Amino acid sequence: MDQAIDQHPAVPRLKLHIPPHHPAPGETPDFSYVRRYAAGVTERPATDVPAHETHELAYHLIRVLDDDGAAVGAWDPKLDPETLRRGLRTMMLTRAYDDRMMRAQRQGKTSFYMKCTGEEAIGVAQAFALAPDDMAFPTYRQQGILIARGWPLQDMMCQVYSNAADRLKGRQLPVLYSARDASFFSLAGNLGNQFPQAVGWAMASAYKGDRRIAVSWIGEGSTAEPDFHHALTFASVYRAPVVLNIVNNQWAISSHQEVAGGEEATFAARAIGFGLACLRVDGNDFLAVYAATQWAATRARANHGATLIELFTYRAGPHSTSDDPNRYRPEDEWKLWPLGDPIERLSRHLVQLGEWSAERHAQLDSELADEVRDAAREAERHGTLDQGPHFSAKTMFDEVFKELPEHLRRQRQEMGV
Amino acid sequence: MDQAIDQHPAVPRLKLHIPPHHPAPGETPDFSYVRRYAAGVTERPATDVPAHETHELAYHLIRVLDDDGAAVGAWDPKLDPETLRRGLRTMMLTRAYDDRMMRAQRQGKTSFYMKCTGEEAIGVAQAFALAPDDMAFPTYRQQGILIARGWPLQDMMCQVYSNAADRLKGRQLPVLYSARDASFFSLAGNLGNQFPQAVGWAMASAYKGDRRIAVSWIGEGSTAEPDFHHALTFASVYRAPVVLNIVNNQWAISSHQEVAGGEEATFAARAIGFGLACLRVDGNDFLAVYAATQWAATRARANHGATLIELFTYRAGPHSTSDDPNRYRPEDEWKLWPLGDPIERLSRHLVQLGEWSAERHAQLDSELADEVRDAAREAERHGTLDQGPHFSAKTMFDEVFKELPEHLRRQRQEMGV
Amino acid sequence: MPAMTMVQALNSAMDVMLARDPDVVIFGEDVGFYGGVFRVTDGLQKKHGETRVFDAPIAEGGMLAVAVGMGAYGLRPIVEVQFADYIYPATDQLISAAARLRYRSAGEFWAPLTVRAPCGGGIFGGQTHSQSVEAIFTHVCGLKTVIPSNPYDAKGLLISAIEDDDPVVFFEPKRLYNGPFDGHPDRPSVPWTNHQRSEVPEGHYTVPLGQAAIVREGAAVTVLVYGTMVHVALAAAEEARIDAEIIDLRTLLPLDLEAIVQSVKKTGRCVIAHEATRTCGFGAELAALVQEHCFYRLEAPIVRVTGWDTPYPHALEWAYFPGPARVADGLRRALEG
Amino acid sequence: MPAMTMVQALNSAMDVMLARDPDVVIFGEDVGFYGGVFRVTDGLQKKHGETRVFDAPIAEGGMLAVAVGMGAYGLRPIVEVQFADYIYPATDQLISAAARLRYRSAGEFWAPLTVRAPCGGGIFGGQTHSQSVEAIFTHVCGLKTVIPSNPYDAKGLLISAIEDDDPVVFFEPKRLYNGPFDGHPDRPSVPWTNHQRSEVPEGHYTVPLGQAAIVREGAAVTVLVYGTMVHVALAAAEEARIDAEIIDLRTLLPLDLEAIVQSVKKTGRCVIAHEATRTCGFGAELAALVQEHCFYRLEAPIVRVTGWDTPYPHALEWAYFPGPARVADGLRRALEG
Ligand SMILES: Cc1ncc(C[n+]2csc(CCOP(=O)(O)OP(=O)(O)O)c2C)c(N)n1
Ligand SMILES: Cc1ncc(C[n+]2csc(CCOP(=O)(O)OP(=O)(O)O)c2C)c(N)n1
Ligand SMILES: [Mg+2]
Ligand SMILES: [Mg+2]
Repeated sequence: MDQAIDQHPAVPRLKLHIPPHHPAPGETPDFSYVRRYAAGVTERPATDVPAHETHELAYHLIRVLDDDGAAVGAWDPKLDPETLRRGLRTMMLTRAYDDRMMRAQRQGKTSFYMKCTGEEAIGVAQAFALAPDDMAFPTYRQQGILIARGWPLQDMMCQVYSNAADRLKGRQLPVLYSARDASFFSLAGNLGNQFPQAVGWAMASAYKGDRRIAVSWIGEGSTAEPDFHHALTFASVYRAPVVLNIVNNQWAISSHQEVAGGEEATFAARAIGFGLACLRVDGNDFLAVYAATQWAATRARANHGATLIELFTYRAGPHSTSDDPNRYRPEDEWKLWPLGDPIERLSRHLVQLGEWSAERHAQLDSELADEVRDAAREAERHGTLDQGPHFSAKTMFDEVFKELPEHLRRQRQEMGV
Repeated sequence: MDQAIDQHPAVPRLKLHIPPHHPAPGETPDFSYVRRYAAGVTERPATDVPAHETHELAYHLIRVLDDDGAAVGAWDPKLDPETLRRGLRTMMLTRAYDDRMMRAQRQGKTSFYMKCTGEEAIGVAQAFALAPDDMAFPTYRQQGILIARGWPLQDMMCQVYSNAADRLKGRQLPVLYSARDASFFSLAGNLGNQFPQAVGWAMASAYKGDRRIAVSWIGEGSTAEPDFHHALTFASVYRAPVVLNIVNNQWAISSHQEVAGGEEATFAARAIGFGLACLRVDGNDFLAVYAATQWAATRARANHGATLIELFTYRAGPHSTSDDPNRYRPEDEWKLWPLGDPIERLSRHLVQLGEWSAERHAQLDSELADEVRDAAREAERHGTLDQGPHFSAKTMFDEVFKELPEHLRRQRQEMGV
Repeated sequence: MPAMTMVQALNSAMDVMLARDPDVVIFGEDVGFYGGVFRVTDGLQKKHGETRVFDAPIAEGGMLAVAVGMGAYGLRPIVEVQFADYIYPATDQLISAAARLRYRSAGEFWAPLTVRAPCGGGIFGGQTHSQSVEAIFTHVCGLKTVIPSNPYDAKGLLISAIEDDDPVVFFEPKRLYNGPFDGHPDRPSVPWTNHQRSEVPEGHYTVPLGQAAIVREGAAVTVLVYGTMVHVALAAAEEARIDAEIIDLRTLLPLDLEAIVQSVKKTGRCVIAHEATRTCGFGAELAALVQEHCFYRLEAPIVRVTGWDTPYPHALEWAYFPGPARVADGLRRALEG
Repeated sequence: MPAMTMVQALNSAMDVMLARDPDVVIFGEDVGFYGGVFRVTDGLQKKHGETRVFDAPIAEGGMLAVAVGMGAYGLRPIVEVQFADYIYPATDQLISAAARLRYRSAGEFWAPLTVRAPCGGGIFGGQTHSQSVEAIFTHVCGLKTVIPSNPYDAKGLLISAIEDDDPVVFFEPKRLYNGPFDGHPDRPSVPWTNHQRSEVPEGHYTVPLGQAAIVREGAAVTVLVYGTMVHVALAAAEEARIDAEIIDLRTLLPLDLEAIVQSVKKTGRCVIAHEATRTCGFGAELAALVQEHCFYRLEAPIVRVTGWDTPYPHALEWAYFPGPARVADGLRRALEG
C-alpha cells in the first residue's frame, strides 16, 4: 500500500469494543452464554495421552452428576458412600465456617472476611483427590482444602481474629492463612503470585526425585496477570509436575469474566498454546471435580507434565466483606445459576443412592453449626481483632529477616518496647 | 488419597525435564523438527471468519514460493513484477546496510550493531503490505520497515554512530531507532514493551474512529515476557485493530526456541486461548509474508480484531556484535536452513517469471553497496562514536521532562556546562 | 462552594477533564460500571460512556503498557491501580517505557498518562493494602510524583497531573478519602465537611505541580510532610504545644526545595515524617537535601519519623503507624538535639 | 593463590557451592550451555549437569517466581538477571513474595534465593545496559543488597549470599568484571592480575554480609562508596592528593553503620559517591544516617557525587559517569565547606 490510510474515505472507521456489563442490578440474569452439556457425555482420555488429545476438552464441560443426582459417564470416580458423605460433610462444614466468620466480621470482631460459598466442591473435592502432602498454592477462596485436610477450625479462626493465638502473629489480613503442616502455602494478597511459585516448587520436587506434586489455584480474573503466563510457560518448558486450576466463578469483584477475556475463548483453552493438557469442569459437581483432579494428578505424577483445569462455577457471595454485589449484579443471579449448588447436588446424589436423607442432612447442618460455634468460642478466648489481646508490638520486627539486623534492633528500641 | 505420597515406594519418582541444547557446535545441524509443508497447500480463509476457523493454521506453515521459485496456491498475493523488484531491491538494500554497519562496528566506529540477515522478508514484505501510516511497534530486527518506507539510510547511520546529526542526540544504543514521520515507534531496549503498547495505540485509534491500525513484532524468545501476555489479553478483550507478529528465528541469543516453549507447541498457537485469529508463515517467503500481513491488516481494519502471526525464520547472523554464535551452534546451520534465503528465493521467482536475471542481480548488488557506502560517507561527515563529534553534554538534561525542572537545572550547572 | 470529600473531589476532577478533553480516558480494575472499590470513579461511565471509562483486566502492567501506547497516539489516559501495593507488576512499563519515552526518542514520543493509586494504611488492610511506595518512583527520572492531603488540593493537583505532558504517579492517601485523620484511631472519625480545604469549586481549576504549602506557620522547627501525615503533624504540634512550621509538600517530584530551605533556614531544625518504611524512603532524600542546603543553619540533627522497616502488620497497624505521639517525640528530639 | 578476574571469582563461588550443596541450582537467560553473556557461569552446566545449571525463558518475573517456589521447597536457587536494567519485570515477585514470605508466614516459609545482576555503566551499553538500581531494593524490607568491588570480595560475598537464608540481591559492577577501573576511560584498561584483591582461594570461604572495608585510611574526609566507585574514589584521592579515608560498603543492607560513623566522627567530613541517579539514591540514605549519627562532629555539608538524574546516555556516557575529576571536586567541596 502506498498512500496514507487515515484520510481514506472508502475505508470504514475503526471502533473500540468494550465488553458489555450485563446483566446489571434489576435486570434479569442471563446465562445464555453458559453451555451446559449433559452429564456423562464427555469422554475421558487416558492420563498419558499427548496433551493435544485433551485440547478439545477446553470447549466441553466435564459433568458427572445429572439433574436427578445420578452419577453417569466415563468420569465417574466411583467413590464409596462413606467418602461421599465425608465430602458432603466437609463442604457443609466449610459453608458453616464461612457463615460464622462472615457474621463475626459483621459483629466487628475482625476487619475483613471472604467466603467461598457456592465453590466448596473446588477446595474440598480436590483435597480428597490429592495426596495430603501434595503442596497446595491456593487463593483466598480455597479454605476448603484446609478443612478437608483436617486442619483445626480454631486455628483458622485465630488467624481471622488476628488474636494472641494467631500463628501468623496478627500480621496477615484475615483469611490469608499459612499452614506448612497441611502442605498449604502462605497466601499472598498479590493476585497470581502463587501460580508460578507452584511450578517452581514442582520443578524442585522433580529435581529432587520426590513424589509430591504441586497444585495451584487462580481466579479467572487473575489470569490476566503476568504470573499466569509465567506459570504456563515454565510448566511447559520444564514439564513440571503441577496441576494448575483456574477457578472461573464468573466474577472478579465487579468485573464479569468477559473483562478477563472470557468473551472470546474459554480459560481452559489458554493451555493449548503451551502444549499443556487441559480440562474444563463443572465446578459445582463434586464428582467431576474429584475425577478431573485425580486425572491431572495421576498424569503429573507419571511425569507427563502439567494440566490446566478450568473449574466453572459461580461466586455466590460478595467478593468480600468490603463490597456489595447488589451494586453490580442482579440479586438473584446465584439462584438461577444453571449448575446449581455443589452441596445440594452431592446431597441429592447420596439420597438417590439411598445413603442419605433430608433428615440426616438437616441434623448434620445443626451439628456442624454447633461444632463451628464451639470452635469460635474457643478461638475467641484467645481474643479478637477489636478486643485483643494481640501479639505484642515487639514481635513486629521479628522474621523480617531470619535474624534481627542492627537497624531493626535500633528501630525496636526507638519504639520503646 | 489419605496417606502421604512422598515415601510411597510404588509411586515412581518425578524427574525434571530440561530442553536439550541441540545441536551444539561441531554437531550436525538437525532441522527434523521443522515441518516444511509444500507451498500452496494451505487454504486461505476469508478475512472475516470467526477466529476459531483460523486456529488450525497455527499448525500449518503458509508458503507461496515453491522450490522452483513458482508462486502457487490461494495465498499468492499476485504482485506485479515492478513491486516484486522493489521488494527484492529493498531486502538487498537492507542486507547491504547491515553488512556495512556491522563492518563499521568492527572498525570501532560504533559500540554495537544488530543485523537482520536472513529475516529481511519480514520487515520489508510487511511494510509493503501495510499502509505507510499504519503504526509500527517493532523490535531491533525490523530495520527493513524503515528502509521499505524510504527512510534515509544516512539518518539511520547517524543514529548508529551516535554522532552530531543523530536525531536521538546520541542517547540510544545503536539500532534503537525512532522515526515518528515513518510511523515507526521508538525502539525499547526492554524486550516486549512494544507489544502491548501497540495494542494500546490500536485501542486509541479505534476509540478515535481512525483508520490506521497498529502492527507490532516480538521475538519468539521474548514471548515469555509478561508484555506478550498483556498484548494478547487486551487485544482479545477490546478487539483491538492490531497485527501481532512473533518472529520465530529459532534463537534468542544462545537459547533455542524450545527454551521459550517451542518444544510443546507452535508460537502461533498462543492465539487460540485468547480467541484471536492466527497464521503461521514461512518467514523467508516474501509472498507468503506479504499475503499473511495483508490478510491480518484487512481483518483488523474491518473491526474483526487482532491476528497473531508466527513468522518462521532463522537468525543467520550473530545475535549482535557482542556474541559469537559459534560458541553455541554449528557454524553451517544457516546454510542448511530448510526454508532458504528470502532474497535468493524472491530473486529466483523473478527470474522464473522472466523478470530478472543473475546479471541484473549482481549489478544491483554492487549498485546498492555503492549507495550504502555513499550514505555512510555522508553520515560519517557528522561524526562517529569513537571520533565524535557528539551532541554537547548540556543536551543530556533535555527531554527527561518536557520542561527542564529546577533540580536538573542545578545538576546541569554542577556539571559546569 | 460545595463541601466535598476527597473521593468526591477526585471524582469531580476526572468528571471535569472528561467533559473538557475528548482525549481523556479512564480505565482500571472495577472503575467502570461499579465506579471503583473506593467509589472514586462512581457515575463517570454512566455519564461519559463506556469507551471513556471502562473496566480493565487484572493486569497492572498491561494497563500501563496500553496507557503508554494510547499516550503515544495522543490520548491522556488515567489508569487506576486499585492499591499502591499492586503497582509492582507495572514497574517495568512505568520505569522503562513511560518515564523514558520522551528522552529516548528525543521528544518524538511521550506518554502523558496519570496513574492513580490509593496508598497508606489506617484501614486494617494488612501488609498488601497499606503500603506507601512513593520512594521507588521518586528515584526514577522522568516521573512526577504527587500526594495530596485534602479535597481542594486533590482536585487541583489531579487536574494538573492529567493536563501535564509527562507521566505522573498520583498517590491518594486512602485514610483521607472520607475525612481528615489526625492519627488518633481511638477518636471518632470526622467528616471533611468542617475542614476548610473541603470547599471545592465545581469547575476546572489547578493546583500547580511542584509547589508546597505551608499549612502551619511556626518558628521553632520545620516539619516536612505529605498526605495523611500532614494532619498527624498538625495534631502533634498542637498536642505538644510546639511552634512548628508544617510544610505540606504536595508534590514530591518536582520538589519545592525553595520553600523547604527557606523554612529550615528560619527555624534551624527539621523533622521529616512519612508512613513509608524508613530506609531509602523519601525522607532520606529530604534529609540529604536539607543538610546540603541548610547545613550552617541547622542546630540539631534532622529527625525522621517514619513507618518501621517491616511490612505493615494487620493487628499491630497502630504500633506501626507514625502517629501524633511519635511525631511529637520527634519534634522534641529536634528541639532538644 | 591464583589471580582471578571478578568473572572467574564469581564463577568459582558458584562452582564451589554447586559442589558442596546439592540444593543449589542456577538458572537464567543463556546461563546454561553458553555460560552467560558475560561468561560468569561458563563451564558450570558441563561440570554439574543440565538440571543444576540451565537456561530459562526470557521472563525475569517468572524466574523469580520459580525461585521462590524452589526456595519454599528447600532449594537455594541462584537466578541470573542478564542486566540489572531488566530486573523490573521481577519486582513484584522480589518485593511481594521473596522479601515478604518469611514475615507473612511467621517463619513457616522463606526464600533463600540469590539474584545476580550486572549493574553500572562504562561499556557504552546505553540507557538499558548501564543502570544502577540498588536503591529500589534497599528500600524494600526483607531484602539484602550486596555490591562487590573486587574478585576476592565478589567470591566471598557471593558464597555468603548463597548460604544466607534470606533473599539477597547481588549486583555485579560489569565494568569491573575483567579489570579494576579507576574512571579514566582514556587510559589503557588494566587486568585484575596485578591487583592484590585478585588473589582468590580456590575453595570455600566467605566475606560476611554487613561488613564494610576501609580500603584507604585517611584523616581529612570520609568517602562512602561501593562497586566501581571504590576504584574511582581511590584514583580521585590520589590525584587530588587528599588524605581521604575510603570505605567500601560492600553490603548496602544490612549496612555497616558503625564503620561509617566511626570514620566520619574521626574526619568530620563526608563524601558519598555512586553511579545511580541522585534523587532517592542510596546516597540519600547514607547522608541521612551520617547527619543523624555524626551531626555534632560534621564540619561541612555531606557531599553527594552521583550519576545525574537522567537516563544513562550512550554517546555521553563519560559526561554522565561520576569520574575521578567529579569525585575530587566533591572532596574539595567537603574540605572547603
Ligand atoms: C496484583 C493485584 N491486583 C489487584 C488486586 C485487588 N483484587 C483483589 S481480589 C480481586 C479480584 C480477583 O478476581 P478473581 O481472580 O476472579 O478471583 P475471585 O475473587 O473471583 O476468586 C482484585 C482485583 C490484588 N489483590 N492484587
Ligand atoms: C526484559 C529484557 N530481558 C533481557 C534482555 C536481554 N536480551 C536482549 S536480546 C535477548 C534475546 C531476545 O531473543 P528473541 O526475543 O528471540 O529476539 P531475537 O533477538 O531472536 O530477534 C535478550 C535475552 C532484554 N533486552 N530485555
Ligand atoms: Mg473470579
Ligand atoms: Mg529469536
